[in-house]
Amino acid sequence: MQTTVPKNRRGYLGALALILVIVGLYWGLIHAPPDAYQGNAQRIMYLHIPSILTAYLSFFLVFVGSCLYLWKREKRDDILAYSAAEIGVLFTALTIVEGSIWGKPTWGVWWTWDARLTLTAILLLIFVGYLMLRSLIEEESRAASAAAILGIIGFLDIPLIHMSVYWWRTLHQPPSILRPDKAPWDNIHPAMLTALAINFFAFVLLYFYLLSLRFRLGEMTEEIKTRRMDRGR
Amino acid sequence: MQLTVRDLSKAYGLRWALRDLNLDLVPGECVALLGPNGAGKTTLLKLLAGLIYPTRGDVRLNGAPFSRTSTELRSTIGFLTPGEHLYENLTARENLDFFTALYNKNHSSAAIVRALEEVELTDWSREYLSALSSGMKFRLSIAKWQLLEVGLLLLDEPYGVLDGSGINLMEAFLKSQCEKGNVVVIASHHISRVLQLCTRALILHQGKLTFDEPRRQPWDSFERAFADFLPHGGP
Amino acid sequence: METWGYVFLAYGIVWGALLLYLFSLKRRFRRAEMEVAELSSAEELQKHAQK
Amino acid sequence: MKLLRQTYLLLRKDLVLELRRRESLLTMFFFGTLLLFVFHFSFDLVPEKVTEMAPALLWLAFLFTGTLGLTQLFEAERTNHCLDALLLSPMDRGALFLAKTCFNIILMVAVEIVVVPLFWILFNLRSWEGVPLLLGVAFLGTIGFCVLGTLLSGVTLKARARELLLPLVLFPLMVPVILATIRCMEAILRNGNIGDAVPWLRLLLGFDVIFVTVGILIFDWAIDV
Repeated sequence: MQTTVPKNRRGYLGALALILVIVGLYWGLIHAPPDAYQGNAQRIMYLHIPSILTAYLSFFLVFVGSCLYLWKREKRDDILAYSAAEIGVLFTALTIVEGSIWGKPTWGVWWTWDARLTLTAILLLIFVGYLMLRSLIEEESRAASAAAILGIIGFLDIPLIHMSVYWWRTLHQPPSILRPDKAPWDNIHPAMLTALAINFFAFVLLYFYLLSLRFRLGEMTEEIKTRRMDRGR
Repeated sequence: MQLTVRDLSKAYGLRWALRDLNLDLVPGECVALLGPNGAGKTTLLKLLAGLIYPTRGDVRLNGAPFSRTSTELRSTIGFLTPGEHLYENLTARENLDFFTALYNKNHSSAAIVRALEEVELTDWSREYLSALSSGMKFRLSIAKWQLLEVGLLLLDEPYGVLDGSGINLMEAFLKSQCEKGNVVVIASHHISRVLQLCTRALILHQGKLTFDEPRRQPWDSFERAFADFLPHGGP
Repeated sequence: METWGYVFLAYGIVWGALLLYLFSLKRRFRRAEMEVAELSSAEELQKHAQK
Repeated sequence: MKLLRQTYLLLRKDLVLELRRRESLLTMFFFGTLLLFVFHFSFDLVPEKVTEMAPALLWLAFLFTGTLGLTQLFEAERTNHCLDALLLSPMDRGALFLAKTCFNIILMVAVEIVVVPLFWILFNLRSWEGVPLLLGVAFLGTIGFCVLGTLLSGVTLKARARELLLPLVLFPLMVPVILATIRCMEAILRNGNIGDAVPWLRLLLGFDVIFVTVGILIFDWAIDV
């Protein structure tokens, strides 16, 4: 799976991501109208929804990298899984931070056991477990295989976690209007929708820019390692 | 049992344990694998046994390469290391029963008793393995591999634990294996003993195969090749 | 406006963290590039030495 | 079938070893009962609240006891490099996975069968008619726990500080099993049968089925290098 973006193309990707981010900021903060109920606090949604989806995207890439690695045993796929996991942890952690900041003005508390926040917290724990597992196994190929298996199991478990957390959530507290977990795209102001869309693409492009950078870095460290070994003999 | 190794390399972290090794073993050969500590002898044995996978190159048994699914191929490989591959809390007899069943060899109980007799462990058969000395444990693994009828036998430093009669027992066992057309590879530091036994000698140095010749009398090329490992002189 | 405070807090943390990560990535990236360059030049030297 | 024959063989070997030394069984049993007391003191349970809290207390006690079993699972294979002996043999890696999973299930079920009645006595609950169904649900939960636990126990076998790493990696993935089992148990205690917790039961069954198949297919890479 060729994701190594040559030097200049990565520059374009970075520049495009930057532009979209700025446009997204403009739309999200200024152009889009405040929400009827939550006022301006609702503008955090333009960050929250895209970063959740990016977190899911990175989990999917870890899964793809892990499967490819186990199947073909190529270092490249392992680097992809590792890079996706590293960036995935960052986005998942940010998602939780946004979620709790959004919760303060809306419900008056920093943390509610809202289905989406709980789910993101569990995702973060799985990611942390993934990175801890990788760092605690010395031998390279063994660490890669172990991480690959955890990547696959983690991904397969997400739908089950998703279901159980949502059922558990609806059991305790039926979703009310004010709750941010109602589907944001029904009866929503068109300007808000476009702001959301722009921010979403900005996040995805930024994610792939970071991923290609981290992936290239991974490849270079690998190259340095093999070169240093060969020179050693 | 025919074994071919093509430009085999194995790296641990930043260090090459084995570099571009090529080897062909034909049935009936008894190979001595010599070299200083850390030359990669155990790594090579583990690669031949399929316990670890090579970084580059491949190992083929009877033409079939090792892979995850080649479980049938594994029933022809034996790995003999002093005090290993036996369950400490099972009795000697239970160990043999377990492994013969695992390898799907339906030996009669009499055959197992006879195997124990041959290695002089009859009155220890009901003892836990932990009660046996390391020499006796090694005799038990000889009985084990005798029952499992493997085509390739790999031994890692067998001479360390055996007493006089144990060594004769083992060498008789290995000779019978070679006569049956199996391949034996012995990694050892007891050069004098292992040279008498083997039909071919390999010398490994820093992961590279520096010497590979069949045995002949007198063997001056071997003396020269092995000279730079000996402190000064030596056997 | 109290809610604007939260919005800026959220945006600040998110974009701050992302920029921080980008800079750390760039720094690691540049250091790796230097090492590759240094290694390849060392190899050239070795090749000349052997010729 | 070769897989089942080898699984039986490995399982019998593990049971013989365990019955001979009884390390895991006894420690797990006493740890289970210990947790009951600890929970009782820490929650200071009023009789009415006990039936409501009983499922969570029981199930958490079983999970922590099970984790003890998981960390000891490959102990017999670590001495004398017996794991290499198994990997060397024509053993189907899935058989090792099934055998170890069944072994840990047997241990946990043994603990559960003793601890649940003990719980009833200690907390002097009157209605005993829900107990067999409760044990049935606990069994399904135990399968899910042991399947994923054995898989991750194999994965973390060669890691440093693996006793710490295993629970950290395992418990986030256990959320569906924890929630489903406790919800089913509550339903049983409340109205004598599964009743409205049927979707949870389906989730639990789905979890077990998915990860048994995944385990058999993927355990090879976990244990082999």
